Amino acid sequence: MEANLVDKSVIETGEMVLNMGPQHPSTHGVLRLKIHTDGEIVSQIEPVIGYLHRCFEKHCEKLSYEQIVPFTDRCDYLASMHMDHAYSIAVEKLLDIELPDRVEYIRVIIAELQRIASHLVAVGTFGLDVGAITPFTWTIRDRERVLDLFETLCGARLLYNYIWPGGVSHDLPPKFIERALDFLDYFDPQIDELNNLLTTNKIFIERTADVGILPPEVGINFGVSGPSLRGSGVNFDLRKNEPYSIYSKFDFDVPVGKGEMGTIGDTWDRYYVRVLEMRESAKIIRQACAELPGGDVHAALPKKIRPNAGEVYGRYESARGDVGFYIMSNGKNIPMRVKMRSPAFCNLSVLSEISEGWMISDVIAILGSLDIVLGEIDR
Amino acid sequence: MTSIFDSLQESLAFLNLDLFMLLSLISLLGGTVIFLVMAVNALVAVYFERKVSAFMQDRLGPMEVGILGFKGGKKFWGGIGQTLADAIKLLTKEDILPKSSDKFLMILAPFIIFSGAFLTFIGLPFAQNIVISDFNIGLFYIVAMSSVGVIGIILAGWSSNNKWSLYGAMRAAAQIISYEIPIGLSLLLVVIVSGSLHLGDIVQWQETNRWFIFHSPFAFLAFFIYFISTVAETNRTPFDIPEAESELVAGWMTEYSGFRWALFFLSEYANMLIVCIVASIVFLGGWLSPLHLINIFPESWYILDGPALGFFWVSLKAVILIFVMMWFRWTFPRLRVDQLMYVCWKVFIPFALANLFFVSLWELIF
Amino acid sequence: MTFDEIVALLDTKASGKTSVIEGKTVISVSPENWSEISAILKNESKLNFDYLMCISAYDKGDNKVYGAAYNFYSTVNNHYLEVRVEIEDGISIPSVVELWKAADWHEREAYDMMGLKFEGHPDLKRILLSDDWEGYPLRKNYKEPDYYHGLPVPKDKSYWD
Amino acid sequence: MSEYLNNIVYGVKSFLTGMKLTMDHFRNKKELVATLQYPHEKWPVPERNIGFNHSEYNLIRSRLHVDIDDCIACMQCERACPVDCIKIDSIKPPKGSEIDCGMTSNDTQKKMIVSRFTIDMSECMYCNLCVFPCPEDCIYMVGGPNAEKHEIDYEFSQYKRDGMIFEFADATDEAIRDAGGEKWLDQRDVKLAKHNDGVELKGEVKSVKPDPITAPIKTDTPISTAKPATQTSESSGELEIKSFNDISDKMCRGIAKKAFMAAKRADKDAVAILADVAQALSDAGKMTEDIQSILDRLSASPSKAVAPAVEAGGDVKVESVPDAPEAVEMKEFDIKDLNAIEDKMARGTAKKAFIATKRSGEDKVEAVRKALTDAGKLDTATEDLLNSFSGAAAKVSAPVEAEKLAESTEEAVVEPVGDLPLFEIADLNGIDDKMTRGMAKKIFMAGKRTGKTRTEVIADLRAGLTEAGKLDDATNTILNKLGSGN
Repeated sequence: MEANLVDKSVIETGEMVLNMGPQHPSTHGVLRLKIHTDGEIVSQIEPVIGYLHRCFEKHCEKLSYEQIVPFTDRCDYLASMHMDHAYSIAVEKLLDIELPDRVEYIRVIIAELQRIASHLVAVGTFGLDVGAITPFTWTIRDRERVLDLFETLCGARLLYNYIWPGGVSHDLPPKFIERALDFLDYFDPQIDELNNLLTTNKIFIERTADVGILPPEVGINFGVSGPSLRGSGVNFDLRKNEPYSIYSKFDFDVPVGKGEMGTIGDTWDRYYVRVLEMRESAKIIRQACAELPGGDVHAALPKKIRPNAGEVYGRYESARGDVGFYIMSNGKNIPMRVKMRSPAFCNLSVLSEISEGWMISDVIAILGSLDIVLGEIDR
Repeated sequence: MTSIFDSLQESLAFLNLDLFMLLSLISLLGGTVIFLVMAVNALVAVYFERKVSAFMQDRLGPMEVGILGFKGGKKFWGGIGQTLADAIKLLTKEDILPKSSDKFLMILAPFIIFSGAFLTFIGLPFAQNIVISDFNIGLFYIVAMSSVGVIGIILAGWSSNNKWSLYGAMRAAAQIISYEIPIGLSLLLVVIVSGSLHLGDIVQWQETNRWFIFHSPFAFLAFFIYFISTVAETNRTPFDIPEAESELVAGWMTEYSGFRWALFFLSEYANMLIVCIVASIVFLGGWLSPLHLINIFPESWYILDGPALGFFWVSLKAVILIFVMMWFRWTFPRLRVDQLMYVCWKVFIPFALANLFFVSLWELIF
Repeated sequence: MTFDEIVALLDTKASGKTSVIEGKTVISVSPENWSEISAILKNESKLNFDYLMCISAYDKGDNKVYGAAYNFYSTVNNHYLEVRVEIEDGISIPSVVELWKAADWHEREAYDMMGLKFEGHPDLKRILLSDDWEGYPLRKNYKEPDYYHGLPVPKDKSYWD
Repeated sequence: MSEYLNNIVYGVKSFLTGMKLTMDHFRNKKELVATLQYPHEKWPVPERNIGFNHSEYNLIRSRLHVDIDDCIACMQCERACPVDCIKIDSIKPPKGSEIDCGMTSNDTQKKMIVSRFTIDMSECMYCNLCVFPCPEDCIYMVGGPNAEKHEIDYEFSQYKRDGMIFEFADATDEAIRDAGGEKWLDQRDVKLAKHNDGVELKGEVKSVKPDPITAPIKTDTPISTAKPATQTSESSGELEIKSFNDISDKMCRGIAKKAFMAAKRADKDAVAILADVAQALSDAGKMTEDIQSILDRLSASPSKAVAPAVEAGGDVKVESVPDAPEAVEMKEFDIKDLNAIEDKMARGTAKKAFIATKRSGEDKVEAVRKALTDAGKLDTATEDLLNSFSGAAAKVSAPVEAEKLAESTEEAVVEPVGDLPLFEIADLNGIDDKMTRGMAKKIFMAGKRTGKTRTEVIADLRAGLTEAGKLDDATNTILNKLGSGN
């Protein structure tokens, strides 16, 4: 659809400010968008965030390093494991601890399962945004399987506090690997089902292809990261570019948007990259499960985390994108400053750039394709 | 074909009231009947829809509010009483009117929409002789009445003084008015062939010849155009942009609550029933049994046909069509406004016009 | 490029305007030079830091010096750089929004939380907190207000102690 | 044009694929439905593959539970909690005291008494961090692998927020006091008082309560004056720690009790004990008229035992029963007073009888007593009630004497001091709260204009202030002062 749908020279139109949110079915949380519309056409968007601000960084200045982990859970509540992992990696960099292999493998398995779970929600809610309700329930049903696995792992379904600086809280429970592999076998056909129902549906393609195109340079300039950036053809994945854990050992591809249904970097690409990434994660999990070594997962857990003065910037490829933890330590057991670089924060900042000139319905679709989590944006 | 109206007139003659009293009495009875039909239809259809959606989404749907000891938790079809409970809840719910809304119009709008659906039922036959009043232009009347509701929709959206409602109303107006055209064209095809606007005659024609859907490839196509257009006219997914839940919170009924909202709901499902009954009468041979299609059955089976079971056949066909509508809804995403218009003006209307032309040729040739 | 090469190159480009914080792979820039250095970082083909990852405002603890740590990454050359701009309270840092659009919200957040002023920012206003908030919460000397819009702010848990 | 048609064909094809899928799901619902009917079926339900066997869980996140017998009060969990939802207080017995704090199940000798172990589950964020450091494994989340220690309990919803605060410590006050925890007990009492006050006024206005002190005193006085010096012998038996519970202010009560215990260990007799208590209180600067009067009463109370011998009939409780309505203002025996009777039936009978007598106009008390005895419903409580009223009737006959007695026991309550002159408005300045003061002064002026007596004005003040919910302890004391005319 072209932006110049309305010929201004013929029709006199005025601008109307539409206030979407903080309570709205498809703002994925308490996000408020001040949309300047011209009929159905959007001329400008001002995102208003902060409704979910929970002073994460202020809390961190009052809590010891161990106690911060549960709070990182609360940041990205759809990918809590990733937040724990990112924070732990940063702290380990600060302490420079060497981790046992088993811990790394467990972390990778868990992180990729979490990626699948998070992408399932992203894909399902995206379908919901464009009006397809059934895919949502199907994806949520599959996500439940992952959550059940995590529940056997650490008892919690959403906020795990499982990955700790220097290790993990528990070893894998009995039968975990078998169950994980069972889940993957069950999961592959589900992706095909999803593709048949939603991805290749004509209406869905009409709604998403060629909509909200994010050019690569714009994305990079705005600091967009993760699937949203890969959707526009940029092959930038920290697991490949800066292998942080043991990702260098595994063989997997980084899916990027190819513009199969429309232009490169359109909404459909951002959506489809996530679908493909689930398959890649499954690949990684299979490899990791195959060569999972033994050992004690608590070997490297420090008695008391008291790093030397200094600072560290840890990067991590979460389900949303490039999570960064900038930790400044002054030698106490309480960090002096913890700054979290939240990917969704940057991804959202590009919204008004790419959704101007489209219709309100498209804004919903674009917002869904950016896959924001307000808990992480507002911290 | 006699209507309920006439038969009542005869049967109540012994009261020898004067004409005005008689007519008012009869119309009172007829109105009650229609209202009951609408209410029951809404109750059943909502439960049906919930269950269909639930099973298509691997859920169970309402399971708890069983009646007559039919308690949920064990059987799939539990929760029979759910919609009844919801209806009671809606009726006893607080009725909120926004402070800065146009009170009069906001109160008026639901009744306009409701009466639109209500009036349509008058000319709608459920079987050979089960029709409140039998017009000789019944088809025309139904098409005309079924588009009265859009006035109410516009009023509702405007008087709510809510931007979302306004968007919904505008979209609804554009959508319903445009989709009137393919509907009219595809029905016109039937009229051309059967040469009558009287629904009874149309069914008569199908009885003597064959069902319209099998009349010719064009009629076959026309049926689908008609059916999809009616899906759009009843504002259901994939054409539910007026109440697009993820975009406009609830479209033009955002500000409504309680009884008025229940009226919207009632007329929405009534419209579904109407369009499906019209489709089954006009294209699917109305109260004729499918046995006629394939003549392998002995004559004696044709007892299944005829006025006695007519109501059964009509409602069966209607229910199947309604199920298909729900099936659409739980399968497809939603179209965008301009795409909706595209489908209407650039796909349906050209095809409908072509149909009209070719069917006329067909009639000339055969 | 390694850190040392970057430092060397920066010295050739703008000698004496950058300094390396000893013991760290961090470059410190004074606010008056920052706009020039940032332009070099972005546009110099060998550096080509096109990806601004994060701007972390920090408080040194003495109620005087505040700083902003810029973490850069180059998606082309795959190298990092961390630059620090430290200021006394009240002095403003030149904004880099023209070079990196990502800086827009990060600078707003730095202003919101730590009270750093960025001159040249299109509209520097609070982003996470409400516009009528007083003070900058992440400063070490920040005092929680007793009341917010007349609502008492619970400080202790005396209701169940 | 071909693209146009291709679009349509592709669209129709994709629609059919999708519809086939949904229809498959519709048909195979029996296998595919993933819902768990929560109240009817709870996980683990392996056959539907939602949830697994407990043995396969590392742990489970649910309510925190503490085996308090194993807790050695090492405070590790309290320190680990990121949200401070665990509060532990412990008391170390003094050196040389042979108090055994018990052994844990790991055969660790406990060195402390855990006087308090509260977990506020409404604040807990189930991070499980408190479980790991525990050296005795006595704090854990119930269910799952811990199921044999404590069964799963994830449904602990409450109607009140307080319900989410779980208290695990089971040390009795005596044990704590023996371990030298009086100080802790006092602090706890203060907190509790604060809490209860908060709970009591649920936004409702408290009804005017007569001072609890006044009632018993009036009934006691005659005897105490009659036989001043005979009690000390048996008093030590009479005087108990409970007796101090009448002291309204928790702090003072604590001090009093402490002094009492100290004195009791040195087994002094009642008078000496009371002297000690008074001493301790005045040291703490907590001595108020109320407490003074209570002490007086206690010094007098031992006479209870010998009272019956002197007074004809009536058993012990007769005089000692606190009878508020009578004491505050000498009111007639009213049908409302019968509401004090617990048993429904008995109350019914009593009221019937009361009404009857009202018509016939004979002695109500006797009639009711008779009716109840006939109905066999006359239990001691009712007996006391009626006795008190018979006493009341007597009093009404001779108010003057009552007044004399009242003065003779110099106790400081609002009680009949109508003769005192009306106090000055400046006397109200003692009230700190501005609003309260203003209100009080208004009421005072109103009363003054209508020329009311001191008692009436004070009554008005009480009523008015409670009306506005402003009648706090301080104001109450001031009013008492004014009432007692000093």
